[in-house]
Amino acid sequence: MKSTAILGMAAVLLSASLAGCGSSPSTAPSAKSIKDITIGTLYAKSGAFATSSMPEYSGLTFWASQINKTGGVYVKALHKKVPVKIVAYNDQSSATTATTLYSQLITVNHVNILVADFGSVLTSVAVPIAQEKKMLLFDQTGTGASFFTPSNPYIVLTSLPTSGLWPTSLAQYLIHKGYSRIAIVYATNDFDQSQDQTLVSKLKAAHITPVYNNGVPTSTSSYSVLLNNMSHTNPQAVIELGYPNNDIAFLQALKASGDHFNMVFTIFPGQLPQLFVSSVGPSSINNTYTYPAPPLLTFSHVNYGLNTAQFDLAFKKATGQSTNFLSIAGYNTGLIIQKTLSTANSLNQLSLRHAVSRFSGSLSTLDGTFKIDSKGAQIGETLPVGKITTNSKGRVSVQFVTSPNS
Amino acid sequence: MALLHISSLYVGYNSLNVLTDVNLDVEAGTQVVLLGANGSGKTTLLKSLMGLLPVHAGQIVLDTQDITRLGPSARVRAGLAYLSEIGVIASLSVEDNLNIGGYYLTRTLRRQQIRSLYQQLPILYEKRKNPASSLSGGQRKILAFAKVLMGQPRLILMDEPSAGLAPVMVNEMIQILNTYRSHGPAFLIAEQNVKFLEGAHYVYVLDNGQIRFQGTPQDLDADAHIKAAYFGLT
Amino acid sequence: MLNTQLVEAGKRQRGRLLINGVIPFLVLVGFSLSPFVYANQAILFQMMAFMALAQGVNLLYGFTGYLPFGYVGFFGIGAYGMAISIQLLHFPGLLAVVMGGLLSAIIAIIFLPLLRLSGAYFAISSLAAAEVLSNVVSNSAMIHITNGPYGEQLTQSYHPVTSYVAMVIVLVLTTVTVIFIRNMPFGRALMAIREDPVSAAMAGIAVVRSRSIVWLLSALIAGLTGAIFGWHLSVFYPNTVFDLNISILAIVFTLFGGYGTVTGPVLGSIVLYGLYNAIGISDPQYFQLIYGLLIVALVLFLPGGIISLIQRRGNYVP
Amino acid sequence: MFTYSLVSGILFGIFFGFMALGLNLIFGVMEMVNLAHGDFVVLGGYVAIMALTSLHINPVVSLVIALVLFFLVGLGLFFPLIPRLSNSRDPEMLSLILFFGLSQVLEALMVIKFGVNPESLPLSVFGNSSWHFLGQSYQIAWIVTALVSLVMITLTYVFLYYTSLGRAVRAVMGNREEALASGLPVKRTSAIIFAIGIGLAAMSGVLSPLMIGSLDPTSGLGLTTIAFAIVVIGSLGNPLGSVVGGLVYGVSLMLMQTYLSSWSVLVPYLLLLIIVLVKPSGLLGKGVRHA
Repeated sequence: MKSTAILGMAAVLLSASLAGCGSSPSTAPSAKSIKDITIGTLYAKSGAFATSSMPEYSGLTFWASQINKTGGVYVKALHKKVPVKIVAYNDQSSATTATTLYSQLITVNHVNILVADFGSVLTSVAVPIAQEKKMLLFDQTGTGASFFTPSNPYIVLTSLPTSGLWPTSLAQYLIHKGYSRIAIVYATNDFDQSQDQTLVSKLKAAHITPVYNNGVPTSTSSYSVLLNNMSHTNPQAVIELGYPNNDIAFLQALKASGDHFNMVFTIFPGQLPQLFVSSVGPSSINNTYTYPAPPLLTFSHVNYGLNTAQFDLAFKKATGQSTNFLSIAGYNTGLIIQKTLSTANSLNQLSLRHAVSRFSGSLSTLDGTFKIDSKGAQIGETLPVGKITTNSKGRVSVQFVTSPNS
Repeated sequence: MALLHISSLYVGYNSLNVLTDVNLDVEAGTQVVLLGANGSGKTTLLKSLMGLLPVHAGQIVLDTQDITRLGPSARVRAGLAYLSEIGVIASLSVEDNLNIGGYYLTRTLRRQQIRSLYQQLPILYEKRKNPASSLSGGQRKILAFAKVLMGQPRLILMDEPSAGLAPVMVNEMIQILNTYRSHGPAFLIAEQNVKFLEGAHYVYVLDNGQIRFQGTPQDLDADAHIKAAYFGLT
Repeated sequence: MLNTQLVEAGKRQRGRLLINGVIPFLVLVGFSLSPFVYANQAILFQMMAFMALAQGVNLLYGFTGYLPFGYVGFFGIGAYGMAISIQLLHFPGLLAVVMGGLLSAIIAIIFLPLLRLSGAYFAISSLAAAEVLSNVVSNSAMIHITNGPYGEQLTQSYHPVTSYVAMVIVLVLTTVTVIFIRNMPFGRALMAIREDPVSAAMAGIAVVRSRSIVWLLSALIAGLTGAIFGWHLSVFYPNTVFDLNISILAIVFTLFGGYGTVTGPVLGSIVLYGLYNAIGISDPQYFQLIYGLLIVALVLFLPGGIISLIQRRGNYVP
Repeated sequence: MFTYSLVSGILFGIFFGFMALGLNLIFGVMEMVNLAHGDFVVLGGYVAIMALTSLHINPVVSLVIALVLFFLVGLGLFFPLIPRLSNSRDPEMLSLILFFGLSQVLEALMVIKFGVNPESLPLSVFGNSSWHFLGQSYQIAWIVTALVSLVMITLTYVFLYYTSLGRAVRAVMGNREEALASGLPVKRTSAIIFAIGIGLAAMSGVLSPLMIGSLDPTSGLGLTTIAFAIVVIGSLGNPLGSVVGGLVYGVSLMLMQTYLSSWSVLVPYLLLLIIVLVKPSGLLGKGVRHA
């Protein structure tokens, strides 16, 4: 009869472990009794996305601490300022874990606002859950075009344009320069491959066919042979679309090869310049092209929240970290939430969504002009093309070659 | 005092005893044969003497030194050598096998030994660069024998030297053994082939993990009961 | 005299089967009722999925000695088989799940030759096979079938309640399968093979066929689980369903609980997955470290898992 | 294009042969797959990166530091873990699981200590000159890496075939039981080979950022799989086999990148599967079930 004892033990453990997973379900808060606004989000402290997720999360928590210093966020539905409370879990870059955690935020913590983790992979699993539970998902940087469908009102992209829009400025610049020999290597993930598709179709519309256009696995870490193959096509412009690791490996191989091209383009030096300076050295990104993102890209006209210089100063003072694009993206998400709460007439998720549509196009933050289409996809905040200059001390500056406000 | 003195030895796997209360002596320079059928415990006894199996109880003394708890390499250094049924390392060359046999000798002594063994067993010299796996069954036994001789042991434990050999080869093996009788190491030979009794100084009969008989080969010859019971000899 | 002994033995046999039956019953009741008590169904759902996967690993490793590091390959194929059935063939969800399981079993047939390998060779080759499957599925060349790197979007078929119920059913069926195999002559034959394949073959046991059956069964379990998992997520990338950590967790749960038993994987999944969510959520920085150390300690001091603590005293554990 | 792919494939292959050498030795002597092999490679890489960035120590010096340091780490790990494992019921399987646990521990520790960002060494660390061969130029870092790898493989070969301890190592590889019966110090030999294997893994790790771009704490398992594939392609326990395996891997990878780039990630896995399934007995007799 020992076995019955084991099974009993198992049952106890099951209930104990579930109890450990969070506080017991409380009833949904009524608007009157709200003492704070809870914002539920996830971050990745380890794994593939940690590099990007952590600064984004710092940006959001920085926003929350700033707003709480002023007595909280103004909630129009309550006609008063209410403190903000962030409920956050670590998903370790695993989409599987993220699923349970998004569900935890909605069903157990009953957060008022749901914010996705960094990037498409960790955002993807939140899309159907949010839709099913009728929670508006503040998608920060999950740019996958397929998330945005006319039938789903429960998503809004806050801090980046959808990935298909990114290459607009790049294609424009290449066509403008009259480059006819263009070599492209892209990593075969949805972020990079969709950019490749857009870029190639835009070039083809201008009657330019790339002389080299090949996909490589996202795990590729040695680009020397690829680069050699590309250089055999005598390209004027060499474009590498990848994740930060790909860009690092590519730039390193490029520097070692001693090859020179009129133009070399990679995506992430514009977003994470410090990572590139420390891992491959300032000289390897010198004179290359990128999409400069805030803080390299600053907007003269900011009508909501801190501007880049103010943010840089305050963020450094509060967290000790230096500003990068993702901390600005996280902060920007906070601003969008702030604006939403001060616009919406009720805390109902659909009325939050309507509020976002209402101020779309009129809000200029340090991340650019916030503008969404009817599906919730970001079509503002577009990124220009810029040329990087570095000095030997690792200071990065950028010269725009397309208009930042296009 | 005997060279090897075993007293009330119990050996087995897990908690099960395979050998019970084994007492056995080998005098220096003698050939002792351990007779027994398959599964009687011969290999178990030799392995435990070599330190390859843990001893449950009892004592093994080699020339006043208690070796009961020593590992195999310490026993080799104490003067034991074990010729297993396989006997050689097939992937290594003939010369490497000899070198393995003389692992604990000085470099000069090792070379000297190899040279003298090549003189006694020229077939090994011919094949010295070949892997042991390329040798015939009989040649392998010769190599295995040379390998244990390399370390200049005082006592050689032989596990079924006749196993897998053609009768002609068995006779040759016995002849080689005879050349070493009385002016070399002592031998403890585990066998079921009674041919090995020829030239032996003393015999033990092992059955079901226990010593059933001990005496000279002549004593065994005289004991019709044992012969009939264990060897079907009449 | 002999007759009474036989009757006694028969009684004991029936008693044991009864105890065995308690487990799937508890699983069924537990997971059917807990959504009413506990709101986060996603945790309950994933606990079931991992329990089913752990039983699949248990079936393969516990009864045949093959440790499948690449077990997630079948899981991912199941998810994609389901998604393809919905997207291209417009099947309803449940039928698509069955298709996922079947596709997984077909892939298992293709990889049958892996069973010729032993030990580490099998473990690492199965990992390589899973990598191949994952990379083929996500390659741009497959874009018209699997949507390549863009992943699958099944929001039109998203059905959290039905998929939850389907998971309960598959988990219960899996548990019953393991009980049957363990208590039938087939299971004893498997154990004999695991202990000493050569003697088992000489005793007339069809070694290759028995192993192949278990291999297909465990692939089917992983395929069905993956299919339901994918359905429950309804949006996933190749990385999501071919995540190596899924195999790793299933293996760790099985080893922790105790392989070769029915209770072991159940217990392992509840305790470790529960801990993973209780500790892991708040501070998983150290969680990988803890379960890494746990594995090392387990191998050195308790290779039979926690179940062996009870078995050690001669108690019968289902 | 073909020449460049081929030559760089060879340079890469020599490095990867060296990278797999430690796994090969440990596998051959102890019949245990060190699943944490790749993590030791990554640790070696971190040693080089830390030494260069914070202490300005050239990677050439780090090679020696890594070898000695991780030789000691290997010894420190051997005695509490391996003898206990060897006495267990199923050492081969249990060791696989144990090293898997160790790999998780190392990965977690690396995340805690070094963070999750990819780290790298500048390719210019050995100067900016390049090597011209058949009309193409190759960076000096690759040449240095390939040369160091060749030297280490040769030294290992000399150790195995021309020293007494090396002979004992080959005896243990050939037949562990018989080596024990011959009175060889099997445990001590195993301990030394285990320590050398881990030392060599870390040593190859020092050079790895130059060959594979950048490292992060999760790079380990992928490297272990590649190393295992190389060991299986070549032959067990023979350092020259590692070179052959490494060359097959390096050249196929580079040719695949040139002609079928999006499938290149499959190279090590396909090579492994093809070898184990098509020619199981010839190359790896030990890996096959005999019933």
